[in-house]
Amino acid sequence: MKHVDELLKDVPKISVQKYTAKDFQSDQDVRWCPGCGDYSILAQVQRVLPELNIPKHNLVFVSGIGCSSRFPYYMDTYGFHGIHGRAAAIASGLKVARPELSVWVATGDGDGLSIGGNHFIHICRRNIDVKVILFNNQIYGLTKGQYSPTSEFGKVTKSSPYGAPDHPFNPLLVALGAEASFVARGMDRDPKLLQNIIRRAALHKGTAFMEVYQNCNVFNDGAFFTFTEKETKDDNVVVLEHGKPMIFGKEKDKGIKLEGFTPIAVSLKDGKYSVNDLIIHDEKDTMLSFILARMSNLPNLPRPVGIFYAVERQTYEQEVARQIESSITKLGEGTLDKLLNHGETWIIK
Amino acid sequence: MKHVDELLKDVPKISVQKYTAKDFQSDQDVRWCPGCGDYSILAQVQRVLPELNIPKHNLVFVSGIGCSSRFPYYMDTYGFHGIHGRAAAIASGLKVARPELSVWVATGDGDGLSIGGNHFIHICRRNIDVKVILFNNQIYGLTKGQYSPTSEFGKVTKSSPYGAPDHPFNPLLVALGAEASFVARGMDRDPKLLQNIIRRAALHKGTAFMEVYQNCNVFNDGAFFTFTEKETKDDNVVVLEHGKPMIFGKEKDKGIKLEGFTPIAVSLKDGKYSVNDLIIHDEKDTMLSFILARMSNLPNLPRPVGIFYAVERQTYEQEVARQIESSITKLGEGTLDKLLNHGETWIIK
Amino acid sequence: MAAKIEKLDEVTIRFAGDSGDGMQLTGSQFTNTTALLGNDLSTLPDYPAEIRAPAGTLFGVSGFQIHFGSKEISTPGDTCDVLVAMNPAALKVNLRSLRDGGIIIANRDGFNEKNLKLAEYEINPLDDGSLDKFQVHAVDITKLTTLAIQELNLSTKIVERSKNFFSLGMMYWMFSRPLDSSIKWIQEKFKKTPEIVEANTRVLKAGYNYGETTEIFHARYEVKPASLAPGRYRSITGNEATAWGLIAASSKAGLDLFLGSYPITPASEILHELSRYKNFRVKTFQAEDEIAGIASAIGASYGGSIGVTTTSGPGLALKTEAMGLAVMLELPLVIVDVQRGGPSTGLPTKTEQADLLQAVHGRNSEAPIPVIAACTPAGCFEAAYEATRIALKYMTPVILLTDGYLANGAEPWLIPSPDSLKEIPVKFHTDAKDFQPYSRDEKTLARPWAIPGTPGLEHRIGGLEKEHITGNVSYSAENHDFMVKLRQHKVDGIAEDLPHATVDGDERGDLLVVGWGGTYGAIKTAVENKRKEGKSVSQLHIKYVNPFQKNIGEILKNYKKILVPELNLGQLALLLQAKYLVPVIKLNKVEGLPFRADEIEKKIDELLK
Amino acid sequence: MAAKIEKLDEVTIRFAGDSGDGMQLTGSQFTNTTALLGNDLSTLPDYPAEIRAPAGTLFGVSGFQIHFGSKEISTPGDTCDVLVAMNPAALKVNLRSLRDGGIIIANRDGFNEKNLKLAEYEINPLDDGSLDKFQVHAVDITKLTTLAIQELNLSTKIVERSKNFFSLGMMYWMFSRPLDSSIKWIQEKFKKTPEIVEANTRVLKAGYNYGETTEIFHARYEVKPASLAPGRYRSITGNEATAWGLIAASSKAGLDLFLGSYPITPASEILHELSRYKNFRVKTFQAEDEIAGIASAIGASYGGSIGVTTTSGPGLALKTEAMGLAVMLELPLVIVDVQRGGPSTGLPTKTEQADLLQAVHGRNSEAPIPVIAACTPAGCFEAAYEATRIALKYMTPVILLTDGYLANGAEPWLIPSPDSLKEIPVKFHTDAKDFQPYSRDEKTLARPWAIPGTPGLEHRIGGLEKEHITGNVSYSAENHDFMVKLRQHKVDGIAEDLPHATVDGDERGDLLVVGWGGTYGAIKTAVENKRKEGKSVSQLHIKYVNPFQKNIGEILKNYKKILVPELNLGQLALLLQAKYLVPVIKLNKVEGLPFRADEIEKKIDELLK
Ligand SMILES: Cc1ncc(C[n+]2csc(CCOP(=O)(O)OP(=O)(O)O)c2C)c(N)n1
Ligand SMILES: Cc1ncc(C[n+]2csc(CCOP(=O)(O)OP(=O)(O)O)c2C)c(N)n1
Ligand code: SF4
Ligand code: SF4
Ligand SMILES: [Mg+2]
Ligand SMILES: [Mg+2]
Repeated sequence: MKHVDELLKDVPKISVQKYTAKDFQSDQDVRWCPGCGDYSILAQVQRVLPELNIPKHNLVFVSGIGCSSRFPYYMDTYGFHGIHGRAAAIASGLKVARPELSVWVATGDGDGLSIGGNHFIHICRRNIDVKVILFNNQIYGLTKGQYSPTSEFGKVTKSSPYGAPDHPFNPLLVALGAEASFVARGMDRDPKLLQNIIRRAALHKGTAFMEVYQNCNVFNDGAFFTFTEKETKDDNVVVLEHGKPMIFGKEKDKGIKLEGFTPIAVSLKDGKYSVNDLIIHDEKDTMLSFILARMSNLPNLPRPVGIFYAVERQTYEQEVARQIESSITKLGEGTLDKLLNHGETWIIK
Repeated sequence: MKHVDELLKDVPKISVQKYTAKDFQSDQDVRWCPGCGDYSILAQVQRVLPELNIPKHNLVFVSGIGCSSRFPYYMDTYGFHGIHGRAAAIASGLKVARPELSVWVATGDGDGLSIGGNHFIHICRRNIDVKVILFNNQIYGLTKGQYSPTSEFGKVTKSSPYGAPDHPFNPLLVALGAEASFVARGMDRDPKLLQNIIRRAALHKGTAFMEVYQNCNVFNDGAFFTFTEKETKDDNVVVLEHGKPMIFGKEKDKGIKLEGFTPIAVSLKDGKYSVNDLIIHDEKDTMLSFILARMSNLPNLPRPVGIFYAVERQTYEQEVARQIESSITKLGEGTLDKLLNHGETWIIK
Repeated sequence: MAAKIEKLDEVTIRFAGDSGDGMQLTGSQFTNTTALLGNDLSTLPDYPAEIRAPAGTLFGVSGFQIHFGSKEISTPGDTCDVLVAMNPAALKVNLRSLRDGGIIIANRDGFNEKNLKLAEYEINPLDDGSLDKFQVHAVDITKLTTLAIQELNLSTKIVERSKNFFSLGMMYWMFSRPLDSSIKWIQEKFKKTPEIVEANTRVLKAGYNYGETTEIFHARYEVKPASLAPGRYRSITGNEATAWGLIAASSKAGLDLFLGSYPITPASEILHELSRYKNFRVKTFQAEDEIAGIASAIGASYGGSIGVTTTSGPGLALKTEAMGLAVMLELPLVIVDVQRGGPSTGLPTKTEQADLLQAVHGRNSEAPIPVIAACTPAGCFEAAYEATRIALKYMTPVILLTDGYLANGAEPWLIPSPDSLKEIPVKFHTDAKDFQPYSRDEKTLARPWAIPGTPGLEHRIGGLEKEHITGNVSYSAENHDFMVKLRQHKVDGIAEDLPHATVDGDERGDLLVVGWGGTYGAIKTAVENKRKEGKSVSQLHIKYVNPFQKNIGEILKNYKKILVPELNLGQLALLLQAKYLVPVIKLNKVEGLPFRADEIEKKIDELLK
Repeated sequence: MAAKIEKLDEVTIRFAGDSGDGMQLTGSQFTNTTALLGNDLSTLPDYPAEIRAPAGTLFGVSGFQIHFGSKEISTPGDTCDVLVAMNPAALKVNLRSLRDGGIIIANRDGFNEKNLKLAEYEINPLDDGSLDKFQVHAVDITKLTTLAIQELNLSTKIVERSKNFFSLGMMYWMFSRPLDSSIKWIQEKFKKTPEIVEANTRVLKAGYNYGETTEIFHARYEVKPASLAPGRYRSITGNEATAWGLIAASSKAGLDLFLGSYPITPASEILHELSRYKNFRVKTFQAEDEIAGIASAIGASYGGSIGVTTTSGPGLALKTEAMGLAVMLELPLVIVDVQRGGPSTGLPTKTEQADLLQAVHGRNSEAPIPVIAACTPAGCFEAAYEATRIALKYMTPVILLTDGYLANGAEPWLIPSPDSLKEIPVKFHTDAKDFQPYSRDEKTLARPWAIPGTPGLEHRIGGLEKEHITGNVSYSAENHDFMVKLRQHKVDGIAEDLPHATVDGDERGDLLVVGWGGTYGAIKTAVENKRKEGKSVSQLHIKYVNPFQKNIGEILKNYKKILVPELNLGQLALLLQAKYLVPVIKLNKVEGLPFRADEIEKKIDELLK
């Protein structure tokens, strides 16, 4: 049986040139609403990709359905706009079939966590090396404004005129509960941070989950402004940096410290606490990642962003490949003759 | 519009008699394999129910498909054997429609966590007051022995002759990641503990998740023997008790202590550690519940069983009912006339 | 100086602009005012799949067509008489629907260089004579709007958003409509922002006055009220009517309504609408996916509510396994499919009729489900009501098919009196004596509905084959054969309950045009037009697609030819041929748009020449 | 003392016992040995939905029937000649399939009081004369087994589990079969537990010797080898054959095979089988559900593998939305549906043919997919191969229908030479010049397969309507109409590629029996029997259900009557009537069991009298 490489052997190999962001812009008109946060996410991906030196033709963006899921159309790579909620499953098949490709998923809070929740937790546990960007705008954009599984309790939307009765998911906790090996949170309006996350995710071997706060200026405008706007941002966001203490505030004068397992915000100004009292972020600490992820559920705390968790563990497709190789080593490459004639047969004359 | 109560008003109310376990045995032959762990789970449920004084006719058991999902047939209550993976969704609809019923789900590791994973995490986050018993035998029983999402990595089964390439779910972590308000683990072979868990779950207001280790003696015999058999049990299991230190061992001479966020097993015999060093279990401590749930993923630790987590938070159906009542208070009970004639109308003569 | 007023029987207007231009709003305001005046009318919104596609682009054009008159109106109009085009893209996309000699009202300010380029015009069509066969009025709408409210000192964004009210005002003037209903609406809608109320009201009036004062319009028109049956009316869309039909049935039956649904275009408005009626004890459960939508509805039905689930084609596909469960359980359930363009994601905001075979055949094994189709926007009320009635009477899931055109289209609706609605008697089984969950009503073959909470009736149901009478699991070969046939028989037997189908036109003749669903208006118009010409053509519109009414076969025999126009590749045609073995002629169009009457007329001509 | 040896042309034996009694194993051992002897044969396993239902109960009975002979064998046999009954329940459940005068071999030890009660016998049927019309041999199998291995000192559980080998040994003796193949199998299977090898071998021999030494059996039989075509044979079940057909196609095409699947009875064995062939680079992905199964397969196809997904009815229902996506994407994909009893969970371990309409029509909108049906267990190989070939050649999803009977049934199979298999030429598109993802091959209308990893062909596909040639998203009305019709046309066009259908029997006549799928053998036997009686009856068996082969309509015209026997309520009948407008007579049985030939014969007699 020929392997894909062989089938493509006549194709002239293009030497990997130095790409620019522009090289990743497809010829399709971008059809998001003017002002939509999706534009920034697209831009950051296009900015980071050139650094990675992955040949364009080895990149695939897979998506489901939603505004965010239009993403692949705008990337000048291979792109697959799937059906609602199934991007992770499609991407799983593709990556297992073709481990040499760099496979990315663009999904929304509805696509990825409502209808697609099951595929999402399963890709996390399997640790298939797919990079999942979840555009969290806490609303169903494409269907014009129903609440989503990340919308806050009591949110008034078209489908919840009296307020959403659902307690929302914390996407990071869901991913961690499913034992994702890479978990991060970025924001459309913090390009640098987002680029950094995308870069790290790209380099991670295994499922890399990125929640991105994304403003839907039509149906849920300002949902994250506390965390993204200049005036409020510094006091309401704490950026996680591996090995560094959790400091935040306009003046860098506040920090996060643990009381038991509960993070609390403390001032570094009044001399009661110093940097030494603060949590030192450790991307490899599973339990810390849970604590930090849960901070969004707790009052009076800044919102952590950045890379919460990043550990390496075997990927699903590596094990599949290993089994195949070891079987071939043991039994030899399968042939049609072998298949048809192995085991018990008899001859009639 | 009449409410169900009214429709049933002519039905003579049966005074709640004292039930015995036998009252909950239906007239259907139990068709599990002889020796299957399912029998014990059935027995414990039947034993606990009489204590709860819930009229039999207000109890409903809903299930999906699998050996375990045959459960409702054997209960002399209302029973609903659904389709594969959908029990949580069916039960959600039933409970929201009829909050006065006591609704239970019987599901398997395949039914509840493979095909039904999405409904499972969503019922947890919504905190619909349904009691979910997940029969975890780490195998697909009814379809004759394929590996399940809780089967250990490398497990050889009919569908994984070279070993399962998947990293398994830790069901408790999944539930906690989805913010379930009650999370427990029991075992088929520890009837007392299981009864206690069932009792507590029944009293809990909100989604109550119970993972039960269940021996499938046909396709996965002995999967949990280390934790259930007399010789090994005491040294490999630690029973969680709220407010009590985590002690285990045949001689009650070992305990669990935290090092950072990492639980370690220590001996209480050599004088190095005392009971005071041990974790005091607290069912209300979210982070502790994560730490304890994750213990199953770590080597050299006994397996915690019992109630990991139990906190009260508003249920979905309470909020739905509140919205309805408040709307009726404000607008009056809806009538057909009101419906048809509200808003803009005009008359043609 | 007032222009002269001409009388017209019917007019079709199309408002077109960017997705952000508020054309849907403008259209529905014009619709409401027109309805209040007593015209008959029919509307067709037509918008892109993008929420707010980039301004000025061809694919971002959003349109709203309204056909109204002093006579009976059955379609949104084949061609339009007036086209309001807010930019070049809107003109380009919609010009083909304007009749020769029709009026174009163009927002000249929108025809700037950038927009012309986006619309792929080399030269400004307002200037190059290419529109000579139309009456073109280029109005500086943006500028005039700005002027009208400059003293309010509002942001350009708000000014931009007001300009559709200028167009609306002009149209109100041109067709002699009063402003008050729209002004009331503005006041209500924007009551939290008085400056917007002021701005929009001023702009609306400015548009009206512009017509009144300037002389650029040669004529003004009057469309007298239609001679509609007397009574109280309201304007209603198909999705609203569907929601209301369900609530009405729930009210009549005295049961709570439970909707388990997952949003999907073009069905979402049913969810939105139902979620508002909390004081009717309607419970809406926005599920995590379509499967949970139907599964929760089945759970609610099991509990004694009227379980409903609403969706569109791709969602229906996901529900099929659970539909089979409902068949086996024999619980009442209403499944609403608002059909849209497919396959797969297809054309999500466009209309189509191609889910018929999925509805009738799309389940594993023999899983018969009655299928009902609504024919007009307001008719969705009756269809939803009837679907619910059948579901409850026969203890069966029922599929209601509507489509994107019906869902979004509006028409005046003579409000029925609550008493005129068929009774829906429902009795839960409560008698524990000899209770058998799969015993049956002799006539309907319905099994008893014994809901949890009823003492003494504890029993178990599920998706495995049921033993006749007892409902126990049964693997018996004979029982299975019997039950499969019984379930089919029960559904087939519903035909006994249905009124005979009736033909519009002669009872026999040269040609029968057979349709179903949203094509009703177009076929009706076409057949009536041809009958006026003396052609021997009649119309049969099928509301009950499964089972067919008992006399359908008889009717088909009475015509020399049978034409079946469908917005699919011939799905009703297939069912008719399979069942009645009569050859039918198919007319199929799958463009995401409703039939125009003239397309059907052309085919009729062809067949009768 | 050897009994006399009678020669027989054909025999049917049924092994029946508790689910735990190993009847499936006994049956398949007998099958293998019989196949090796050169008999033609056909088998029918029949087991309960419970894994190991409580011992002794009626619903816990597991059966295995084998029909073998020196002549061509097409069905597992209408009635059996020998019934091996390990307990009273097994006797009771299976007695009706035993012919008058047939042989019963009963395990007398199993007919104890408890078991008699469980089987609802008041008196022991072995003693009350009720079996007088049969030849009853009551053998103390349990006791004899115990004696045979008592010196090995094994647990009673192991002894219990060995007793089926005693029955097998007796049958080997009775039908003059050698023991060596089974002994070899025992040695292989239990190689890790030598004591079990020893026990089973001893018991097997004891059973054989029991026949040889005792005089209770009056006769011994010989069934000579059938005159099968010369060549190398193997015994194969339908599920194995399906798996192998897929691997063979992958091998011929030079592409990797990717299976995305979720276990479900009776399809799981295809997953099991494929998961073994790692050295063929077959990748099996046991997905979290059916949707992920097909979605992952589509992902793999997109990546250049042969994507396959396998399931049964309820699973197919779940896959329908994704099937629509595959239609829009025009990627190769093989969807295998091993049909089982429904609706809903139905009779999960039983056979049925009722997913045909779901396969053909069960998707939202117009989403045509070719459908192929396998006719015999071994025929699944060719059908799976052909399905894959078509999927690759036409860039389309293809549905392969098999059923529970074919899946579990076994027959001897003449191993094809690899060269005799049709070529499957596949070329990925690699030329970046003027690449257009939705350009088409002139003849097949297939679009190019341009897989990720190919430089310069970066492009985007998805479920929204595609523009002809470019594959860009298009909301154009005309394009949509064109594309809907083009997709239909492409699938219809596959008929050009298919061999003409051929009739078995006369080319015209009184009656044509038209079937599809697993009913092949029963219809063939019935038609041949009736032809021998001189009746004018022929057989047409349809392998390509969508599109039909081009000459089907012609063929139907040549017969006075058309009979369509189906294990459903008339699904092929519906399609034939719809398409060819010929009336057909239906013969429907939905018992979870295959047709018996005599059921069809009876109907033929009725129609031809
Ligand atoms: C099977 C199916 N169900 C429902 C839909 C309708 N639908 C499309 S996108 C969407 C949700 C979009 O929300 P999200 O994933 O948050 O994306 P966003 O538009 O907010 O970026 C829904 C419900 C669909 N296309 N297919
Ligand atoms: C839609 C659908 N897919 C697949 C199946 C087949 N199936 C039945 S039960 C089952 C898994 C059972 O495993 P689990 O839930 O762990 O239950 P257990 O039998 O082990 O108690 C599967 C795959 C089905 N019945 N329906
Ligand atoms: S609707 Fe919201 S999420 Fe969608 S494109 Fe517009 S702004 Fe972005
Ligand atoms: S197969 Fe396993 S889980 Fe199922 S009934 Fe038998 S022992 Fe229990
Ligand atoms: Mg969103
Ligand atoms: Mg299991």
